[in-house]
Amino acid sequence: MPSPDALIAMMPEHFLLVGIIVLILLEVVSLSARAALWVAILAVSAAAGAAIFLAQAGFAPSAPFPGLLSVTPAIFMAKGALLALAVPVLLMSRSEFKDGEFSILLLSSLYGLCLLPSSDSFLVMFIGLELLSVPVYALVLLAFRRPQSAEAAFKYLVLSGAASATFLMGVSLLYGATGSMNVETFAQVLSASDMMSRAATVLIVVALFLKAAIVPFHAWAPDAYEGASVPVTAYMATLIKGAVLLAAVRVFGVVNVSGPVADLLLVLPLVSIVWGNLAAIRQNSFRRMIAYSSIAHAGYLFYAFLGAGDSRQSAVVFYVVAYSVVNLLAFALVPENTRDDERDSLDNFRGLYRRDPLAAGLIGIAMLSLAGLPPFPGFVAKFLVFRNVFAAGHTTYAVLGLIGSYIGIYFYLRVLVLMFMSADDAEPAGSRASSLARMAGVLCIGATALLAIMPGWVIARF
Amino acid sequence: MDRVQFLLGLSIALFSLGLLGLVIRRNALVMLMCMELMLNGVNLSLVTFSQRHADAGGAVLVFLVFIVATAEIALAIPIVLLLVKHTRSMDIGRYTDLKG
Amino acid sequence: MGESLVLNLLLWLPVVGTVLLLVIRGNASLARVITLGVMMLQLIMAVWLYARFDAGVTGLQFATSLPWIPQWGVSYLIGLDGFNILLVALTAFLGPLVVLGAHRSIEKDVTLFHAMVLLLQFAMMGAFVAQDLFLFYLFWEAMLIPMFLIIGIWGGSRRIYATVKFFLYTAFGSILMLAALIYLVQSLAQTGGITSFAFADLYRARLPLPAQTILLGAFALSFAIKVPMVPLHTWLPDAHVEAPTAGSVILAGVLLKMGTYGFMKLGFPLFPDAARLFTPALMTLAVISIVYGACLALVQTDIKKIIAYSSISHLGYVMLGLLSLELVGIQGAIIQMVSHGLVAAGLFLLVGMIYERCHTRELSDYGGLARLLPVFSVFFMIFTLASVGLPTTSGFTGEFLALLGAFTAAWPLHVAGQSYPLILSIVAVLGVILGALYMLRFALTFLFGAVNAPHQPLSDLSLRERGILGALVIVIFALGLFPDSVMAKTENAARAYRGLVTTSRLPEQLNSGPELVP
Amino acid sequence: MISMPHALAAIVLLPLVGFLVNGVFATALGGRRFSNRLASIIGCGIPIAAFALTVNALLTLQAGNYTPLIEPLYRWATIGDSTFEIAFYFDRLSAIMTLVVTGVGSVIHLYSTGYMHDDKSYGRFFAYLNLFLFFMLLLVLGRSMLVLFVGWEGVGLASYLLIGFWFDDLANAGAGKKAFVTNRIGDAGFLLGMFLLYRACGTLDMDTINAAFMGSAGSVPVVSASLVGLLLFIGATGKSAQIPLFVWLPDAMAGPTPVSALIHAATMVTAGVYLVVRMSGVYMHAPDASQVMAITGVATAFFAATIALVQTDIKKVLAYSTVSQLGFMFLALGVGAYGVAIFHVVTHAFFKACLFLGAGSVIHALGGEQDIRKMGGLRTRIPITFWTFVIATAAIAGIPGLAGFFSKDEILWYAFASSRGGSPWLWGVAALTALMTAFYMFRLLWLTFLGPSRMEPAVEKHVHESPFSMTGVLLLLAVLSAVGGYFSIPHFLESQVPLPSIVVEREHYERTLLIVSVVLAFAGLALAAVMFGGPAARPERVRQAVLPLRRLLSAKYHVDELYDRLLARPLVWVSEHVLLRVGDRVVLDGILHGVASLATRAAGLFGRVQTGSLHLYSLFVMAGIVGALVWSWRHG
Amino acid sequence: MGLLALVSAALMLFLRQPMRVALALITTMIALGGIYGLLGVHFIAAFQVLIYVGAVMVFIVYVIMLLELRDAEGSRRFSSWRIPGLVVFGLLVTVFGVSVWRNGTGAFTGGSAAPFSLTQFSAEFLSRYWLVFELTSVFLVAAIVAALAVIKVSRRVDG
Repeated sequence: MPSPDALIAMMPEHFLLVGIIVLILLEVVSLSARAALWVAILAVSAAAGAAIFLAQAGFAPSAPFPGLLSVTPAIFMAKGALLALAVPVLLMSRSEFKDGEFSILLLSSLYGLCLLPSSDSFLVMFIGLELLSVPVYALVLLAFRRPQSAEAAFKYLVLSGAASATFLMGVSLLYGATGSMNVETFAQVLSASDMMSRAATVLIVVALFLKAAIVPFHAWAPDAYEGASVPVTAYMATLIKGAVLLAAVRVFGVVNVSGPVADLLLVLPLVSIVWGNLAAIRQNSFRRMIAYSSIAHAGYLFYAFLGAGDSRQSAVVFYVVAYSVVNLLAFALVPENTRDDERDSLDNFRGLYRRDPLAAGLIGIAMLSLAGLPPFPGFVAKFLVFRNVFAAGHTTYAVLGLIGSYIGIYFYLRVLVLMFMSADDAEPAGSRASSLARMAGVLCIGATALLAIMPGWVIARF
Repeated sequence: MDRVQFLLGLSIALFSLGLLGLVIRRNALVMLMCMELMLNGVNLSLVTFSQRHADAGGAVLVFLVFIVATAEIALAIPIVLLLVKHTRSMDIGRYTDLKG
Repeated sequence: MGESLVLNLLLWLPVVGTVLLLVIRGNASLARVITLGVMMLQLIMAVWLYARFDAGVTGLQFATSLPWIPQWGVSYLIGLDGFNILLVALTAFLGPLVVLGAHRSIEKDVTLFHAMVLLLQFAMMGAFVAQDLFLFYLFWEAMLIPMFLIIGIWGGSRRIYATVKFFLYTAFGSILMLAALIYLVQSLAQTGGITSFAFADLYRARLPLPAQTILLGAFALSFAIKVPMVPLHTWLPDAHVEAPTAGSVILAGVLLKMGTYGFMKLGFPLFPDAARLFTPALMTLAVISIVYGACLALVQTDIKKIIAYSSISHLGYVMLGLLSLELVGIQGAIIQMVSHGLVAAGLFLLVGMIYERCHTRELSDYGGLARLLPVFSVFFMIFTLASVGLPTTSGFTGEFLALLGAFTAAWPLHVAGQSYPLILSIVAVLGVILGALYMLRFALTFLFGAVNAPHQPLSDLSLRERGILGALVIVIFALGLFPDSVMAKTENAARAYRGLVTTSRLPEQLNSGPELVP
Repeated sequence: MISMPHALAAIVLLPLVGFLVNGVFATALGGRRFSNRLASIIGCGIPIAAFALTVNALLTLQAGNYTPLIEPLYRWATIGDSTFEIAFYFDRLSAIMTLVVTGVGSVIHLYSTGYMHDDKSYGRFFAYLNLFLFFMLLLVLGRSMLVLFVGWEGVGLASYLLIGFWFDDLANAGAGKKAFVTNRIGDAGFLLGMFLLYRACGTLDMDTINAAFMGSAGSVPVVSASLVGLLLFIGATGKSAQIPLFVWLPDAMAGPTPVSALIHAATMVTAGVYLVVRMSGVYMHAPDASQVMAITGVATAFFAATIALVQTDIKKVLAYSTVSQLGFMFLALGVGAYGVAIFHVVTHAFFKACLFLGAGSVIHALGGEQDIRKMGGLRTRIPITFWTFVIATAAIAGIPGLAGFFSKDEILWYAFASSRGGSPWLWGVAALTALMTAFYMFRLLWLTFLGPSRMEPAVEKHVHESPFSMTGVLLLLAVLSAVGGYFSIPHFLESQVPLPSIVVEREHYERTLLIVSVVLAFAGLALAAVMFGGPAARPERVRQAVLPLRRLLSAKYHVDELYDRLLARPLVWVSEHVLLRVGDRVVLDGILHGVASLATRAAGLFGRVQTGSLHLYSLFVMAGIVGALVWSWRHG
Repeated sequence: MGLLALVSAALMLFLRQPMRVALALITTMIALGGIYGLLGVHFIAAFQVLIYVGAVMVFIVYVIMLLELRDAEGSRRFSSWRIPGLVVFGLLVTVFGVSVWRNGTGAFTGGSAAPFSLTQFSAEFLSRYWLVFELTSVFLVAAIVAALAVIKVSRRVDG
């Protein structure tokens, strides 16, 4: 039955699975939480390393799981990059989670993440999506430092469930129209004219929009992000979004988008960009602000679909990585506070430069990068996306999108103003990010520097 | 009316009713049940098409949906309990602490 | 190869300095020494490059070209040519002066401040030496960040408003420029078949007039904000007033030149047909800037605002010279850029020095400083007169040649029956009167009359301050008296610029648009 | 005659060295005895040396049979095909001007050592004076208009600094600023004229331009000479205080008196005249511009003279007199008598310098008093000053035999008879002005020196004759005022700038006119004697009789107020209320803030949509699905 | 059978008591099970009844009974968005219906193939889809851990 190829093809997943099992065992014998964290990091690093190694080795088996799962070096690279991003998340979770469940759930979710970019069949993709999100419902309220966490989890669960149902409905209609569960059918019927397959594509896209929080399907995101704890929000804002986008890349394949779906991909992301950036202006909660920012970034990400199909994956992966790295950087260095809502409040950043110059500097870099300003990687990513949009000939939308991105600069600057320029010298005591989180920050800044200095090299790898 | 068409219509109606339930019902448990209704609607169409194409894929997906639905409920119920514990109400309309 | 290494070193030295500063952390005097050292080294290298710069060569010198993002045709391409040699020299020259000038005024977060100054220096230098549009844009935008922090952290009471306004205003222009440059590169790739961001390649792009117009509009908006041209100028007075002295000096000295440099290096040469089409409109704006800036400088009560508005006026002359497309005017514009950099820097330094002593910027709080601070007053007078454009100072060289160019270009049109450019250039000449009016009003209230200054007794300028200003004065007079050797370095660039802008680059079959400027 | 390289450059640069040395010492060692002595030596030595060098250069010129000496110094700029060369040019005209500048300059420097003796900014004063000399020499020796312009602006700067020399009083510094700005208005015209010439001739070298216009260099430039002439004349009106830009000169009397003598009487203000003569090649082809110049000149002469009639400040009378005399010079230029204008420049330099310095001596004697109503009876107290003043007054009034007589008479004659725009009515107005000149000058003489003393007792006690450094200079200048007219400058210059021909039918009026002008001079004298020689009630009666006119004159025709109302205030008002308040703050910043608040409001709206209600969120989803599906129908 | 499912589903939305809603849902599910049975996929019908009615709904009913006592107050049934909700629902059904009805493919026509049996399904499930099976197990593990984690949290909140 399973050939060695099949075994190797799922190597990253296997590492994760091993990690999950070891963690569960550890949990059962209730060994120290510290060990659990390191096991998780080890597992994730091994998985990421395996993925990257396989990508570098050019491992491309022919159909290890015919019709269900396939891998190419590019897919391995994407997996590897995203898995590597999970390391900082784990590192920064230390301060919030004292026991091992977090790691188990995170690893399970990552397992789902790994399935998405290589799924050939909607069956696998559906499992991947569910595996990605179900543990997160639990993660959202896992820290439970305030009652709103439950509210957040419930909202997330219900709308995510609705997204799953919508996705299934779309898949079902597609199945009805073509008789196949293969993801490629989506791309094939994109330009079809019959109503049912058209409805099917629209429903699938809507479901992806829902998961990625595109206006008007975004409403769960700010609430869920705010209710969750810092590492979980970081995870949701970066990896989950990235995974959903990878799924979308998988679904769209390499065809150039046209027809009604292209319209959706033009209009709704644009609305998201503007809406997200505007709504973020008045936020006073850091996580909520990032949520709106992530809505806007989801907009940019879907813009990337408009370009030539063959460069889509590298564009999306690069954007996701650039965006995630700096987002994680910001989250890693959010100063500690005993009260979660105070930690979250932007006032917590007031005068941060005086208290913790490193954190202020790195968060500042993160904010500027999120704003898409050079020379930070966010700019290259933005450039990449808009270059594709221009190349596809959607000049007006590209310009509007850029102007929308301009709106966002203001609220990112606001964070900088608070950190560096507020005269408030009364400093809350002992409020620095934990040392592990700082380590995560350092990892992220290293990655940021790499992305900033050698974007060409990195893109060539994706 | 064609049978497939009828079943498909029914499936869509169930799906839409479920979605409508999410919009208009305030009780958290009822909302969960409406989610189940949506999934049931999807299942119906999947089974129909699976039959129509004589392909096991649809049926497998239905099977997966069963499992996922169960898991979601299993996860959702404790969350609802937690919510109720805190606000002593099943009314989702009251859970609006997170906004803006 | 060895020589181009010097340019690279010149560019990257500030980054090294920043890293050093971050490593030592906290020791203020060491930070000053390191920064000053870096700046001095940079100056030495710039002088060396300037001396070695061969005026006879048309293309790039000391060039480095490395592929950077080969997928998009982006390369790390830097080099010196006649366009940037003077501005690089100016930037390097002002660097040490800024550091020295900030010696006493910055007491808070000294290390961070110097790190920001170094980064700013890096970005400005980079924008000047970049010969690749992507690289240029990178530096162009990167400049905003340290400046944002410099104004925002060490600025005056309304610093946050000012710095956010500065940032958002300039960023708005940049975002449109980004759109335009992507479009430009795309269309070059589609029509010309080369994917490249190198200026030299982009100069070959052929675009139909509507496209040129829109793209020029986007570039011009970005550059005009930076210059700034009326009506896009309102960020400048606020930024200047709130910025610390060093910030003002850099802003006026170098940053504003970015706008005019952009027009000269990119805006007009990239879209020559649109540029010629819009010459009357842009000239109008330039002249409005001259007059408007002067009028507003006349009624300001804040001494920094006077200089700020005077900058608007002075850069109007630069635009006028560039738009004249006469060699004389172009050369004048280049000299005027440098001259304004020196003069405005000097004035801001002087204002900073007096502000350190008196802690007020209200003009009415001062009077009779010539009695109290003779040396200060002498310097002040020299810079004022240079700003007025008195002969023998650099201000005269720039203004005179720019106006001469504008006039020379406008006269034949007038003879041909099109008098509008001539009227504009006459108004610009009349702007010279306003220049004298506001600067002398400033000097009158400031230096003369009954002695009136808060915080008496005042100590006159220290040796350090005299040194800073003396260096500037020497260069100002050198440019005023002996501009020839300087202009020889830029002559080829001026020719190249004129050649690029006057040659139509419409797609082949449409190559018969009306020639607006002979 | 000593031949040396860069002789002309040495003339020009010597004062610059003086300025630098004095400037550095004055500021570095401010006020010490030693520095004062050094300042005197350098300050006076340099102009004298320059004078000597000039004489030497003149001898060289003479030896070279008056072929102009051209001495390139360096190349200022080369741009494309055009070069801007810094070169000096020495011909008869420059020689005269340079001699006047360095000569009168030297004596005034000497005078200043006495006059400024007790001033605490002694060194600074000499530094400025040397600076002035430097620029003035640059102006008269420059070959290119560019160099001329450098000097032109430079003397303006020196004038600005010297008018505001006692800057503790804001009014003095304000007067300096006014002078500078008014000059700048003229300079704008100058610049435009220069641009036009550059465009037309491709060079700024004045000899080349003249040659081009005279047609000796092949083709005549394709540009209207009148336009160029007018533009340059605008420049000249600024520098030489003609209508409409004369307003700065009376105010410029705020400077120390030697400054008034040197800059605002003898040299700088005649730069406009020099410019026109220098560009005579253009003006000869610009009848319209010449016409304008003549009319402006005569009008200025007339109006300034009327104002001078009623001034009570000793220096103001002289200032308006200067304006008036400059008007005469422009009248001469307007009718093409360039040499005559220069002749008047020279004689005027002598007698007006003498007058100013005499006035300075009076002021010095009276401890700063300048109001002639508070003088009188000084004849015996300061005799040398008195007698020199008498000679100079007689000279300016046109008493025969003295310098002013010759030059003024020639101007009147050419105004009447020149074939280039001379006309009887020009002569009429000019003659009337000459009468007034004689009258107000003798009025001044009478009120100051003759009659009973009206001095305040405290002042009267201290009245003393000035030191020799001052009186000696006065004597020298008085001699020059007396004999200066016997050297016929028009004749000397004729080979370079020919005099206009005389309209034939007016030729025989020459003797008549000569007599008329002599009569006029004496009539003025007599009138003044009658009015002010008798009891004080007599002028009072006249005053009452023409009260409205007198008021108008005292107020200087309200020109200052007019300019203030018409130009200065509207400019400030528009800048302040329209451009700053409305333009910058309301419109531009308003739009900006409007956009910003729009964004904030939109943000608020989006925030309100996010009510936290899961039902609403679901509704969004539902509506979104509907919308997306409907949208997908669009593609048929 | 279909109509029964539809009616009881509609009823779900309008019944006040959660318990009755649950009963309506059970009715719907059983009706669907019947439909599956009629379609010939008996094993899915069985699963439907076993998993949904037997497990999920029992769980829900249990919770309802648990909470019914505390949630005694007559809270309102409908959210404030019922009117727009209904309107959009109408639109949704219309749009959906039209989309599906007016399709051009032959999805609905043509004779139905032979219904496949449980053995057939099982064979395929374990051969072609064995990976899905494996993944499902991973999913179940994750779900169990998640549920346990949530329960642990609620226990912690209690204690």
